[in-house]
Amino acid sequence: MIQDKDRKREVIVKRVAKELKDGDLVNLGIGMPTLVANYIPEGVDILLQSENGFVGLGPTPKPGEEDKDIVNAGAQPASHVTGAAYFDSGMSFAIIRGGHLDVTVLGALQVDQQGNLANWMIPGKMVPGMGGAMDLVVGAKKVIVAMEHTAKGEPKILKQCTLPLTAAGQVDMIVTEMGVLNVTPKGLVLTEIAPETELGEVIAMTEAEIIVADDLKVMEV
Amino acid sequence: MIQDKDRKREVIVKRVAKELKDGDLVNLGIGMPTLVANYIPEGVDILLQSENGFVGLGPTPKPGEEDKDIVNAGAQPASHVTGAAYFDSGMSFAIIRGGHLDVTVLGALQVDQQGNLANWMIPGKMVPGMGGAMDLVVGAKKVIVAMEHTAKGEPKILKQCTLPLTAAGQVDMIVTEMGVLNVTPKGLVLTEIAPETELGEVIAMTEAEIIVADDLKVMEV
Amino acid sequence: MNKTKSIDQALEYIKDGMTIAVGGFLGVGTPEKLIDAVIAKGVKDITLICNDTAFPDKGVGKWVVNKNVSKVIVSHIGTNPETGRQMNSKELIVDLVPQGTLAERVRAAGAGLGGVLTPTGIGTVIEEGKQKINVDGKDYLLELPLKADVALIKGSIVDKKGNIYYNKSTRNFNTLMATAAETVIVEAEKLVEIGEIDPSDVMTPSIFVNVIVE
Amino acid sequence: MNKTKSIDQALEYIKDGMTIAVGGFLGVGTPEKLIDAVIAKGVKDITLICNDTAFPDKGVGKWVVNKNVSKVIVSHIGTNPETGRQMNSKELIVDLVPQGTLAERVRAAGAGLGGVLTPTGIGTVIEEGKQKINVDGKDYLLELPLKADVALIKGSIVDKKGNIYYNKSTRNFNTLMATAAETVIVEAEKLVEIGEIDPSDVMTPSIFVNVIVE
Repeated sequence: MIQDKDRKREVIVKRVAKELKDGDLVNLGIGMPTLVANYIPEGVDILLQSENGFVGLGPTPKPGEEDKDIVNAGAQPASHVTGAAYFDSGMSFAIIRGGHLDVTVLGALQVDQQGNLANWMIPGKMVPGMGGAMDLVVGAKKVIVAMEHTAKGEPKILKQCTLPLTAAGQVDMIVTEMGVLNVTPKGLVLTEIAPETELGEVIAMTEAEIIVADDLKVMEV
Repeated sequence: MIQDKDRKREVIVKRVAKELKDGDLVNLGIGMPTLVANYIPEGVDILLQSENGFVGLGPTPKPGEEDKDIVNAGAQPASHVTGAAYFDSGMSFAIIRGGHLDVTVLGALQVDQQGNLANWMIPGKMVPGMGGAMDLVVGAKKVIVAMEHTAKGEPKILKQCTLPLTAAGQVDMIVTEMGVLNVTPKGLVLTEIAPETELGEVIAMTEAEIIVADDLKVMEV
Repeated sequence: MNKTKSIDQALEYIKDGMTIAVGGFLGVGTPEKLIDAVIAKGVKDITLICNDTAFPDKGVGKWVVNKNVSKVIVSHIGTNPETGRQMNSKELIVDLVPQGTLAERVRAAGAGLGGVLTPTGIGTVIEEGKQKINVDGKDYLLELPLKADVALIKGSIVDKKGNIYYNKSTRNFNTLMATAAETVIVEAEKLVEIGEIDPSDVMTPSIFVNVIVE
Repeated sequence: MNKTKSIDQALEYIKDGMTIAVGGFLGVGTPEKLIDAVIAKGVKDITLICNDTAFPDKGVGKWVVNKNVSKVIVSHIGTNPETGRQMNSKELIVDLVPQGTLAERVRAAGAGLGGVLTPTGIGTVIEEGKQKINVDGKDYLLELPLKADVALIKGSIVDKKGNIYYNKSTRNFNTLMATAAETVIVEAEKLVEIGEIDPSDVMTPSIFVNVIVE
């Protein structure tokens, strides 16, 4: 089981990056999902969507090279790649809701074996709001949850989410530092297990029921 | 009663032009309404909307000066004024339906004393389609019907339209070569009568009931 | 991903019986080369989504004359007498939709909306067969999304990634149609290198475009 | 019609208790001078429609800190801790709306639609109090229009007629808010003569704009 925080992140984002295909339009959530952009396989040309209003999000500009009119959805200085296009929030969410986004990668507070996702509030504690998450999860062709397997040692992958949902039954895949889980009509199928990790550990750290794939592989990261 | 065809048109479009106020956004229907643009009072600065996608429709270009990419809603060569703006059909009808159009001027096959309008089809005979007319009549703040008072000697202003409606109860004002009629909750009020025209003639040529305004004026044209 | 193809290659996406959305307003902003290629290929039984049926010798009007279409969903047919003739002789099904409603229905399909409520058509024959919904004391018609198998778009300037700029009044329905089809084919009046269109000037982002022809 | 006014003159349109829509995404594309002027005037009891409540020292976030608002209709408050504090202490009503739904509700108000059907929020608390409508076997929420008394917009380039061009990612909600208010006030980063913006590059046509400030 991987213990190092940085190594966990690296395993997760590297594995998620392998899901992206040439030509994909991808939205990466704020935080860890953003790092996926650093590991896109060679020969794979993707476009990143920024829900504040463009496709073709580029790398963070060097200090002193920021353009005040280009920020990402976290209001951080950003850039655009050659061939980018800007638009308004109406078009941005037409793209998201309309099924034009191939993949969205985002974090979760909880996710369950029905593919339910909770990531926008903890009643009475923390209510950041859903921002674009509800639309992203409903609209994207493929929804990948990228997160650490547990929070303070407690499972985040549950039989049934207890927090208010972001969307019902929309998650397709969960990638953590322990493995890769696919959401199927039968339940959660563990298709890959992380290096240095025992199957028993994954099962112990997951509240949801896990179906182990017949051809369980080791995550390539 | 005015008999000359050209004089009829002139009376109608000159009178309609007087309804336009400084700053108005106006849509002029194909045909006679288009001519209103030639009689805008001095000091009145209006913008014309063209439902194919711009505000700031300008005069017909001189032969040889046409731009193939600028046409009006009748596909005729057009121009734009300084300060014009182009957009798509979504925005064009957001403007129309959203109540941003001050005045729409259009012709009619029939109009009745409830403010119902019929101008898009004669079943079994002529079905050009409604184009933008249904949206224009529902969306514009003021709907002016500009037409000859009769068709082949038969009244067009009726107690109740018999042709399929373009919209129900949306017409505000009817301007013909015989006078000006306002649609009110009480019925059609004749507020102005054309020069060279007798009240008895107007009543005879109108199937709808006419309420004559106490302060009936002569149309200034 | 090279999206630039020959017209012949583009035609491979177009088959008999498809629903095809075409940009343009009375033929202005319509991809005439693609229109002609569909006629040359002899595609049959098209359901056409377009603002109008243009003129007998222009734009989608030529499809009506050449009997490529079996149904049209449009707001206006008055400029093409052949459409009216075929409608009256029951050779062609004509579904007339108010222009603003047509725009919203296509947009809804592209934007993942299940429908929109419009006041347009209330109290008219357009109501027939539609759900009426009252909001704050006012009646609206529920109008449903309208999606195509293929959209044929005309761009004034197109870059090789598929970003499109439409000049002046050629924009009309092109932006909407480009969002609401499985396959979007754009005919470029002028094809330029990626980056030559300022990203703020792009009117249809490349992500909607599958095939570019010149 | 001269729409160019001083900020003081523009402020005359803004009164206590109004619903005010403000452009911007986390403060980017927000008219900061107008924001500050509203604070200086001490306007109270504003219902704010905006994407978010920005940061305590930026954009509409300053209104939250200065207690100019009594209700916010936004998609996100996570970047402004003061919003969360006032919400928890019941000083401020926070109505959270999914971002895409917020965009469509504002657009619907501007476009004269009675509402739109969206799949977003189905199966969540967002369903509460809303009509659910099934179209072709899929459930949608009926989301209603959201209109303001005043919209405050930030334009990168504005001509003296009120045509607006937004640079890069400053566009966001500005175009939408500009269509959905009784009075629209734009703060021009750069004010130019009429005609200096190419008519095809205009993103908000002048017809929506009532007042221009610099």
